[in-house]
Amino acid sequence: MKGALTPAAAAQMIPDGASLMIGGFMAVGTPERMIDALVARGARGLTVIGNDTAMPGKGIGKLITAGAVARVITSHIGLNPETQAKMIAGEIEVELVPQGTLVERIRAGGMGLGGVLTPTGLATEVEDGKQVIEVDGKRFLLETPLKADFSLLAAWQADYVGNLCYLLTAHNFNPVMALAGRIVIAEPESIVPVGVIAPDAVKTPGVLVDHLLIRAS
Amino acid sequence: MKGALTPAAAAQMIPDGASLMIGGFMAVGTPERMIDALVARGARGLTVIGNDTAMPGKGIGKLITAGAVARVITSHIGLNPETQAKMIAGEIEVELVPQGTLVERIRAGGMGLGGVLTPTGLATEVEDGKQVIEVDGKRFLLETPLKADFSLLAAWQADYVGNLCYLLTAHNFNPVMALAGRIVIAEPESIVPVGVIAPDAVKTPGVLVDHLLIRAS
Amino acid sequence: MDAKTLIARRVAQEIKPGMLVNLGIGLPSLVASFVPASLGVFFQAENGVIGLGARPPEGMEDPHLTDAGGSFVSAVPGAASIDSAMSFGLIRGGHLDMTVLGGLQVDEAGHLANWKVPGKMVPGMGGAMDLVTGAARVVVAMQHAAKGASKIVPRCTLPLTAMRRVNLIVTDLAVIEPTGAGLILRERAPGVSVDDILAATEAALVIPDDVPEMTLS
Amino acid sequence: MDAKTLIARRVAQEIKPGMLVNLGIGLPSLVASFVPASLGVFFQAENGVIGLGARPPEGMEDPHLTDAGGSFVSAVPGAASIDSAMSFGLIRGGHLDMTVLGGLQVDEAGHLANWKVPGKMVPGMGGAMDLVTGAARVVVAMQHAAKGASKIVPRCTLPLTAMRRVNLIVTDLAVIEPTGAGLILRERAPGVSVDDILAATEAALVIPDDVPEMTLS
Repeated sequence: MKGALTPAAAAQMIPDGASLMIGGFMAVGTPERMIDALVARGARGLTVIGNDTAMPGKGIGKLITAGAVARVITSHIGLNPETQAKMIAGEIEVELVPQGTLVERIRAGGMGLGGVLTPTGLATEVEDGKQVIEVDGKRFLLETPLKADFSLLAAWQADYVGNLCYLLTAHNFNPVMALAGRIVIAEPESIVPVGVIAPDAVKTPGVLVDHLLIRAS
Repeated sequence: MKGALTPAAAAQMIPDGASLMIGGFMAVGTPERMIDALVARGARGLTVIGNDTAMPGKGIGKLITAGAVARVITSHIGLNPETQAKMIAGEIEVELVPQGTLVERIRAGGMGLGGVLTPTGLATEVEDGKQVIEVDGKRFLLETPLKADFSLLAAWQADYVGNLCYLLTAHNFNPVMALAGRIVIAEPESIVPVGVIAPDAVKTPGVLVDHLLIRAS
Repeated sequence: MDAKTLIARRVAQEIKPGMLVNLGIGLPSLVASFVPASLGVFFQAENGVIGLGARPPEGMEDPHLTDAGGSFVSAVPGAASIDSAMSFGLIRGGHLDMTVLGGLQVDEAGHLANWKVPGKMVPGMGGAMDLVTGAARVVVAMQHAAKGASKIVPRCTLPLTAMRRVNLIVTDLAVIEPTGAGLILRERAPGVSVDDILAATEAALVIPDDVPEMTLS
Repeated sequence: MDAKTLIARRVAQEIKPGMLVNLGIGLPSLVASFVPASLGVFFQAENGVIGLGARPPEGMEDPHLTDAGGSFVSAVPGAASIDSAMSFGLIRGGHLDMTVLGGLQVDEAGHLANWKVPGKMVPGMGGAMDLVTGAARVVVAMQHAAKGASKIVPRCTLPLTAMRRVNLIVTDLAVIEPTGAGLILRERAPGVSVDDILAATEAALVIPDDVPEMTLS
């Protein structure tokens, strides 16, 4: 862990056109201050990998509204009519991925695996254009790994070396995305001294985290 | 979770010839009372899947000494000369698997994935007889999923509904094996009321656990 | 009793003691309130909790604890937090005993379409494809017809959710079991005749000698 | 200074601030004591801890906390417990900055053999294949020769650990860097001449104009 950054400084590190993994499920467990800073900077052309695009005014929805996003890889856009409208207008490219496949593709990218062999999507539109692999007489789709330039995480607590823990349903994609971003920035609700988070309570080891956002003022 | 069993009753459930996943790394995080009961019952012909075969007198080593094991799938037998001697004598069949591949094969079995695509083992003896899959120009070994009739886990605490948590390096293979045994039996060091283990501290949800061993008398 | 309540009460009877159950958003989520706590059932929300509870007391909602529809929920004693990888590992790996989902169409092969109306509604599949592929038992809870058109059809015209045959369809008119021999009419809603059901159903139904009325305990 | 201490002290210089490092059992484990705490380095033990610490005070050993060799260890402030899936995900995914391993042979292509002597020693590969495949940097720490025979050979006669070229070889005589252009002699041990090294090495070495003596800070 390299240290704490302001949201503005973090947003400055992220160039237009970058690929971002953003934690959260319908904006629960999403780093909102980080997103606000990206909107304030006027980011453009981003690829966003996340479970969903939330709703207008929340989480990833704010990036959609701001016109910052060129492409999303996601499992669900149903609660954000703006994503749907921009998709139909050809302003945003949308790749829809089954949720369980999406999280495993991210994990595979982060853990050095060559892909995911899943039965999900077989004999549906999801199969189109993909390799089907037979293992012991059963068929599986080969889904490719995902990585990104940055992973933007929301956490409950962080300690000074970047260890993270999460609360309840705010875990979701955050622990897996911590593995798959070349640069990992975490936005914790509080930052505590080393030792406050016991080793068995750590969900994301600090060695995976490059930067923390400074506490909200 | 169905309830608590004595070690003897648990050993009685496990027939000769069964396949067992047994948690632990050199006997740290291994369910010793469960193993003692299997030895006492005179189990025979078992297939054991575990990181290693420990050493004589400890963990899986006790099953090896007792002649209970016909086959092991493991990453390391170097500290148990009895496993090596029985392998050379043709009494035990040994499948050696790289440690990171072994844990992913178990996870794939437990999580309904068709296999593991890993670079580990390419161009070594481990590649022999296996399918090589190319993804985006890189080559990966296809390693098949593992499941077993039983998973025998060691945990630190369990609660009355079977939620488990583990301490420090006694996690190792236990959380992953909890997913891949058709019947899962956990041997906790203590059993506490529901609510004592907070939701965020649970490492293995009780819905995966079929039986707990009763507390040691 | 309105149609939704009828369906939810009938589906609730499918839930057996100790099951792990996932309820889709909308109509399926109503099922929980008809399942007695004494059954020891755990409800999973795929966004990350096993042991989903009722709506929290007014003023005690926590933004870190929502269901997959984004509504505030509570957690029951013995609940466990899980990340998305574990959540979908449970689903895909067959650890989920039952999922209850809404449907747009089910056909004579028992195939479900519930995620897309090309050109009209493209919300994304979210977790539906994994749920239908992986759950031990899939129950479709839906109105028998929409805008006067039967939702039980000879062959789905909408994109499939999975190749897997669902286990049971519960509507406001009937309980129907898809089998290798076709759709078997198992039960009639109170006051509804077999002829009423045949008239409202576009698909061919197999009619046993005895088609009892639903009992709604 | 004995040979092992010399090697360990020289390897310690390869470790940079903030790195995540895995030390193999035996000789490599000696390296830790020559790395100043001020570097903020985290040592990983692949059996499940990031932040491995020194041997615990007498009488305070915990059987739940050992290193990959089974010895009692402690954990430093900021340590994190991980299970085997996460541990090898970190290794295979390139999150491990360096691994230091022993060797039986390294050849002119930079290939390492360190897990098997057919017919004599078949301990299993444990984590070695994953470590050599996945770590960002692989350092081999070994005696230059065994029983008078060079361990640096034209082509490994023992089974390979991985197809990957290791990054550095540190022996009691020399520091050698495997490259696409062969094995480059980088440094001499104190009091050892280039001719001494050539005489003790079966493999061809590339000799730069200047081959300085190791500095052991």
